[in-house]
Amino acid sequence: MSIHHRGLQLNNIYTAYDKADVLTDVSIQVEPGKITCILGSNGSGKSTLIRSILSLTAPRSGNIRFEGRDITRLPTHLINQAGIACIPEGRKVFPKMTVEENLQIGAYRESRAGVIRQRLDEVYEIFPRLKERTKQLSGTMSGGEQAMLSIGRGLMAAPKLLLIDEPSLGLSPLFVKETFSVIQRINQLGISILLVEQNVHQTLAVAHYGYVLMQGRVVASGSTDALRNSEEVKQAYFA
Amino acid sequence: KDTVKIAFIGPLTGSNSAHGLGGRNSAELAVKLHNGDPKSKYNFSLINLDDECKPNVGVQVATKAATDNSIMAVIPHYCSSVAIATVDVYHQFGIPTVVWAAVLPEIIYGQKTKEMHRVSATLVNQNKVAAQFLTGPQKYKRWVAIYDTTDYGKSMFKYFSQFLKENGGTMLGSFGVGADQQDFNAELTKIKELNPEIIYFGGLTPIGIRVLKQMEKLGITAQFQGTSGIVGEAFVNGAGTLAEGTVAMYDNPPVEKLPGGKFFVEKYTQQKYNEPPEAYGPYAYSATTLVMDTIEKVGPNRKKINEELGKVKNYDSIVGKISFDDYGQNINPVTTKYVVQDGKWLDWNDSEYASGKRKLKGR
Amino acid sequence: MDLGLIGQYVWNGLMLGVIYAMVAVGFTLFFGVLDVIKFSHGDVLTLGVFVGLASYLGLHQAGVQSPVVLLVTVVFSAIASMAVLGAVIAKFFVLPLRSAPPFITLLITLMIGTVIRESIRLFYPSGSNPQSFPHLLPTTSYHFGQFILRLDTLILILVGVLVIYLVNLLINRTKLGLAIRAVAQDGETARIMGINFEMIVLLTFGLGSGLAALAGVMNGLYYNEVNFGTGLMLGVIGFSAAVIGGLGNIYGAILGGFLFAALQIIGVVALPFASAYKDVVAFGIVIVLIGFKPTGLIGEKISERV
Amino acid sequence: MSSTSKNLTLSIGGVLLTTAFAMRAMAADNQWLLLALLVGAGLAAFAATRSGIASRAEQAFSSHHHLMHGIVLLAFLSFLVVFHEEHFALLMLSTVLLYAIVCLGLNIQIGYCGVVNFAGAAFFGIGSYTAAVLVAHTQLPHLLILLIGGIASAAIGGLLLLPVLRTRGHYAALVTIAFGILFRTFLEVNDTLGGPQGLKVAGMKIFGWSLRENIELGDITISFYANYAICALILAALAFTITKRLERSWIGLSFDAVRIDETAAAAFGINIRRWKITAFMLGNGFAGVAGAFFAMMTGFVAPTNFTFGDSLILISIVVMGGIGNPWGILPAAALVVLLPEKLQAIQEYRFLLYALAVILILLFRPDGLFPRRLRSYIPGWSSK
Amino acid sequence: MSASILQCRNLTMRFGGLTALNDLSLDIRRGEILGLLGPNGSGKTTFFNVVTGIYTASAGSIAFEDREIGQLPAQKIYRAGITRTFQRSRLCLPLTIFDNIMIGNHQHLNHGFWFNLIQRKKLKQQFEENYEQTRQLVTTFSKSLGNKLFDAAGSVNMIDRRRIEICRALISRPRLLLLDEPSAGMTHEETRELMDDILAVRERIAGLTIVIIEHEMNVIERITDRCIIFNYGRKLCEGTYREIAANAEVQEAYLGQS
Ligand SMILES: Nc1ncnc2c1ncn2[C@@H]1O[C@H](COP(=O)(O)OP(=O)(O)OP(=O)(O)O)[C@@H](O)[C@H]1O
Ligand SMILES: Nc1ncnc2c1ncn2[C@@H]1O[C@H](COP(=O)(O)OP(=O)(O)OP(=O)(O)O)[C@@H](O)[C@H]1O
Ligand SMILES: CC(C)C[C@H](N)C(=O)O
Ligand SMILES: [Mg+2]
Ligand SMILES: [Mg+2]
Repeated sequence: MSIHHRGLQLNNIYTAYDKADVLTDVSIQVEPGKITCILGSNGSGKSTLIRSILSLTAPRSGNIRFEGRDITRLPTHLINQAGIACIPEGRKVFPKMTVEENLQIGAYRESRAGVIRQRLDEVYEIFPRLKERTKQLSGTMSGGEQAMLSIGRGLMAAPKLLLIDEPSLGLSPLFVKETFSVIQRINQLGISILLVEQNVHQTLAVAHYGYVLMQGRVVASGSTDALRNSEEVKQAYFA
Repeated sequence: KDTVKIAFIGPLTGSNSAHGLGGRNSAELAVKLHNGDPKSKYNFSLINLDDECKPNVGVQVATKAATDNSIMAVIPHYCSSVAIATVDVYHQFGIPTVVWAAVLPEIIYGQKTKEMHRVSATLVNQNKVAAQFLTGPQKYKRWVAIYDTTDYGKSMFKYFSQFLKENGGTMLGSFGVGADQQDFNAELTKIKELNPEIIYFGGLTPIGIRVLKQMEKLGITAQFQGTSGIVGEAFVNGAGTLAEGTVAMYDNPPVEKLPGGKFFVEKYTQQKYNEPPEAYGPYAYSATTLVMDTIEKVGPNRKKINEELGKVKNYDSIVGKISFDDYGQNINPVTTKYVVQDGKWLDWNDSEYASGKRKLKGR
Repeated sequence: MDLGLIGQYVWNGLMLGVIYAMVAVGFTLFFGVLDVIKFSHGDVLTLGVFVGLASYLGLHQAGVQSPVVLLVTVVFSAIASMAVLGAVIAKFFVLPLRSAPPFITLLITLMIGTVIRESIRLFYPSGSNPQSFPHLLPTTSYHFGQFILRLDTLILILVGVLVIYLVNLLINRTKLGLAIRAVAQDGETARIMGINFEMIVLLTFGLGSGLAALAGVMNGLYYNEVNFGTGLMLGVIGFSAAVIGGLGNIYGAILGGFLFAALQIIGVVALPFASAYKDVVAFGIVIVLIGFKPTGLIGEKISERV
Repeated sequence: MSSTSKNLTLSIGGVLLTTAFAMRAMAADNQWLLLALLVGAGLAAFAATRSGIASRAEQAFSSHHHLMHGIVLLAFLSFLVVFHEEHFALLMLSTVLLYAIVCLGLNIQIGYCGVVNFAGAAFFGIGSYTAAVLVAHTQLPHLLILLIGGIASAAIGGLLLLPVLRTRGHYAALVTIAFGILFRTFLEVNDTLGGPQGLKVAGMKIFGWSLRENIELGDITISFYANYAICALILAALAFTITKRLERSWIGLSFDAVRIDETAAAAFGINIRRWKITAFMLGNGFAGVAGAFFAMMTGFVAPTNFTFGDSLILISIVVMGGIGNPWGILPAAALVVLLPEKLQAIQEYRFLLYALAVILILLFRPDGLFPRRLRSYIPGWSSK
Repeated sequence: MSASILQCRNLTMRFGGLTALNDLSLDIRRGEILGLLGPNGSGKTTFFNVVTGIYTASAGSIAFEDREIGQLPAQKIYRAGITRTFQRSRLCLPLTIFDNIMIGNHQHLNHGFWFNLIQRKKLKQQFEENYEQTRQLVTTFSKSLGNKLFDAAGSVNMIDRRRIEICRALISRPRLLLLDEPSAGMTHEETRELMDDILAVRERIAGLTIVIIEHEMNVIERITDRCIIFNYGRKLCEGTYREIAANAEVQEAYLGQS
């Protein structure tokens, strides 16, 4: 394991809320330019993992490195500054802002108006529905529409690494497919992705590498092909 | 020596606290001087209580003092609204009381009690003097009144309008205002329309200053006339140059002119208090010495103190002779006319206004 | 009634309205960014004036005469010190209690207000007395019949309007404004988006408190008097104005401020012999209005989604 | 000793200790002693919480509630016995109890139903003024006047119902803030109710027994305030029982549902208006009754009793006690009423210190002294 | 009694310029499990909101058991026998699980002052009855949850919260139950469990009609008797799962298998 790994590395992470331990000795790597996925049932600690990376719930011990730099417990906004964006669980759009304002916030670190404009156009191209609704307050949109907005907002940051927590939640089948293809497209633009999902089939279809989390521990990992046939995955999902 | 407790009550917090603290310091000074005297029989300890100039708080602390059997007498209240509310308490518990500053007549004359006494004046006389003086030698005719709606302001206004009528002046209009109101522009604009020669203000220092300042803004040039509630350094400090020429009546000559004035000022300054004694400091001082001397005489017994206080005639104090009438009111205070000249309250008769060198507005 | 006098009433109302609006904008900002009501706002205002006054007296003692220098010092010392104080309050008393029930913040800021107020009274030299605030603006006056237009009032009104306009631009047109609103709606997600949450909160509290200080100094320059209780009623009125206008909305705060001033003035004009009832009337109308417009005059229009 | 009886002992010990402490503090004249007592109490409370003793005691308290209520009552009575001669201490005790009643009402409104009320002092004042007027101008029995005080307060509060029902959050707060200020200003400018001067009120009489007379038992003179204190205690106990039973009932559940999520509550057939009205009226009624009693006890009412500042003090009692927990109200009311009073010794500095003390308490216990616990309908009940 | 339990005629719901339901007419049959499908933003949740009285339709009528309910407020509709779960969980987290479920049983609880304050014995009895009933209901979903009824609702995990929500909707023995994406955020396994629970409940409560919004096709296939597809606030088509899955329009607009 080299110190100068260019992607994201989590080494022996322990995280807990108040008293309850959630993550135990989790080590994970996200290879640059690849899609890495985390599978696991409800409450297995997937979202907590993402919160740990973002210092929202800082790990008790262990360390996290991004492009060789230690980012453990760095204030959240600085982690974003380092090039890690996130599409959080439950969309978390800003309800009293318009669609366009939400997208602008996604590009908060970018100050060049032209670049922001260009990214907006890109997002609108991927999600025409958003373009129809630029002035709608996002709190009044349907669940699925908010999901699109949340993904769009994540893209606006043009990050090096994008953390995505259950993007397909509440989306129609058609849209789930689209979302996964969008994820693939983003990845092809060179953005590394850490994808947390319950939708095993489609996730394994797009990801390169995966980990299986069970009660806060990594119980299996490997290339997606290997995982598809692994006992742990079957146990976790198809028992 | 035995130690005897007496209580001082006044507004120690809130917007009238300047006067309350001045009074308290003066009372403390009296106690200190007394205790320093080797000939005295008792050592006194002063319990200071805060009535916040709120009647309800006043009743509470009055109860506290009156029901504490170790406290022999109370020297209470600057604010009339508080004093009038507490009379029943003092009466009920039979505690000897010498009011140091509240001036509402009813505090003493409302009902006849053994307990209530007052060294300060009532507000009746000062309004009589004011009406006579301003309609007479000063020849003002048309008044407008602003008064705060506490009983102090209302009562002031009541007596002044009564005496004004007797003396042939007219009241064009009157405005009751809140005791902590900030903006008087609306009232003053109205007053401007009424165009009076002189404005009667019945209230305390804080809003007196505000009214005066806002008058100037609106270009109202009428003469400003206050009551004893604004006599004090606080008023001239707050109003600055605008205070010039303000007249007000107050029931005492300036400290220096008081029989014991020099002595008081000297001792007060020695103590390096943070606050000046303000207008009623000497009264607080005198009330305290009166209480202490009475106790020296008859011992710490509430009944006897009450009896003895009832008999006070021609007691020598720094504010002059003190004599109580049947009700317990000091009959000696003489109303003095005051005017502000160059940032100082002066006895009218010593001022350049009296000599004719300066003139009141519109005269 | 004389036209000049009507003009005078309107003019007085404008001045009052500007001051109320500035205080209300502060309330709206705090509410906007953290959904809290900071009840120490009025007292921060008072402290601001006292700092300004103290620096005036200091310079004056040192022999500075130029009114411009004095004015600039007074204004900036007041604004800067209160901005810092606002940020300090946010950092040590508001942020740490973010997860506690909102009442707690209310109560604690209320107590901070009391501490400030009492400290002024106790520790400013003869602080329990009203203090004279200097004239620093030109007092030339122009007479139009009964209407007197004083230059200082004109300047104050213009400055007030300008400042409110700038704050409005800041909130609605700049990235900082966007960040403030984002933090207001969802602090955690705002952080994920790369917004320095704490910094934004402190900035907003600094801004609002600075604004209060400015309103206080303007109040002082207008009335030429300050006392330790100056901010108390201004705080309550500012809060009422912000709410009646519609919280979190700057236009609402402005509207509320002017509405309140108008109600008070109309109260006196319409009730000539019962002018003491003007606040009863003003607050009564506020209650009725809020009954008809439950989310303020310029209220949020979105219905909640389920 | 079994763990439950051990906890029970803890609980009883806690109550007794608190009582003893309150007595000592009440009697303390010396400011240093007082300071030491306060600091000591703070440390003890801190230690008890940290070590978990407090929560165990609380547990036992709620499962043996009959016994514990009796003990608390006894504690109060012992207070009466010890201070039977001390007018002022008894007056303070009664004041604390009356404030507690008002706060129980506020607790129903704010803590249970989520109807904010920043005009507690105004509703208290309506009761007081009603009593003042009725005592002076009618021959109505005074007990009835207490009741009418409550009804008047609830009825005048009824005028606010429309805006209160239509608004939420800070907007609702404004309604009551505006009302509180309006009420106070109205009293000050209005002459028929005594203006800023206020009104005098005759003492209370119950069935011909005047509460304003000392009781002489042989050599012992019992302060007449003991009469008031006992009546206040009865009223407070009544208010307390009502509040507690409300919480432990379907009504309390409806209140909670309305407070936490109006939309969801409505979707399950809960009539939001009905419960908000109930809570608002009931709470104001409590304040009115307490106010009427207060007027007859102190013999004097004035607008300055009922300012916005006083309303905030009432709310601060509810908040400091722990929103939604009636038990928290007693110690908080005692603290809030007695602390400034006891600090008279330091005179002009007392508000400063009082405010600082509250800030410290809130910083260390942001959920109040005794945070509310989960509901149990039948205390001590467990499923078989 | 007609065969349909709920009839909507020409329902329209507008939000400002946006028409979320557009002249929608549909029937729900007594006792069926109906799947409500459609692209995101097609108006499914809005339909629930209108039926349960959270929004009032801009136009059109709704009849429940032959009685017009279109203008009734939410609480009356609930009393008429329609309950629901929410797309985003809306439990009262600070309250106990039992309390949350009792909120759903509001109409069967005695709210009189006399009863609640004075007749504590009777209250206890009613409490115990309800406790028993709740425990039984919850236990059909999860045994462990049944033993935690007096824990805070906030202390349990997502799937249990969903279960609580469904119990809250069921405790009052409604005749029409509306479920808005009950499986969102669950694994297949958990979803299956939950659906088994729902089917079991339907067995127990005879005549219960269920409408379920779902994006998970295997769930729909397994448990629904019939489906209605929404698109742009209109009914695109209806039929059994097999029928609609074969419909070309549905495939294009919703399933995305072209
Ligand atoms: N704020 C919190 N406080 C206490 N415990 C928490 C908190 N958030 C999550 N947990 C607990 O931590 C564990 C892991 O939760 P986490 O949200 O990371 O799971 P997840 O894998 O993302 O599940 P899901 O698929 O439901 O999103 C769960 O048992 C959960 O109850
Ligand atoms: N309160 C509201 N104000 C404005 N628009 C609204 C409101 N509620 C819903 N809408 C709009 O109505 C449309 C239908 O929304 P609805 O929530 O019913 O969709 P849905 O079918 O449930 O979608 P999803 O599957 O994504 O949950 C959406 O475009 C949404 O933005
Ligand atoms: C001039 C002051 C002594 C008047 C005093 N405040 C009173 O109310 O009587
Ligand atoms: Mg998760
Ligand atoms: Mg939906």
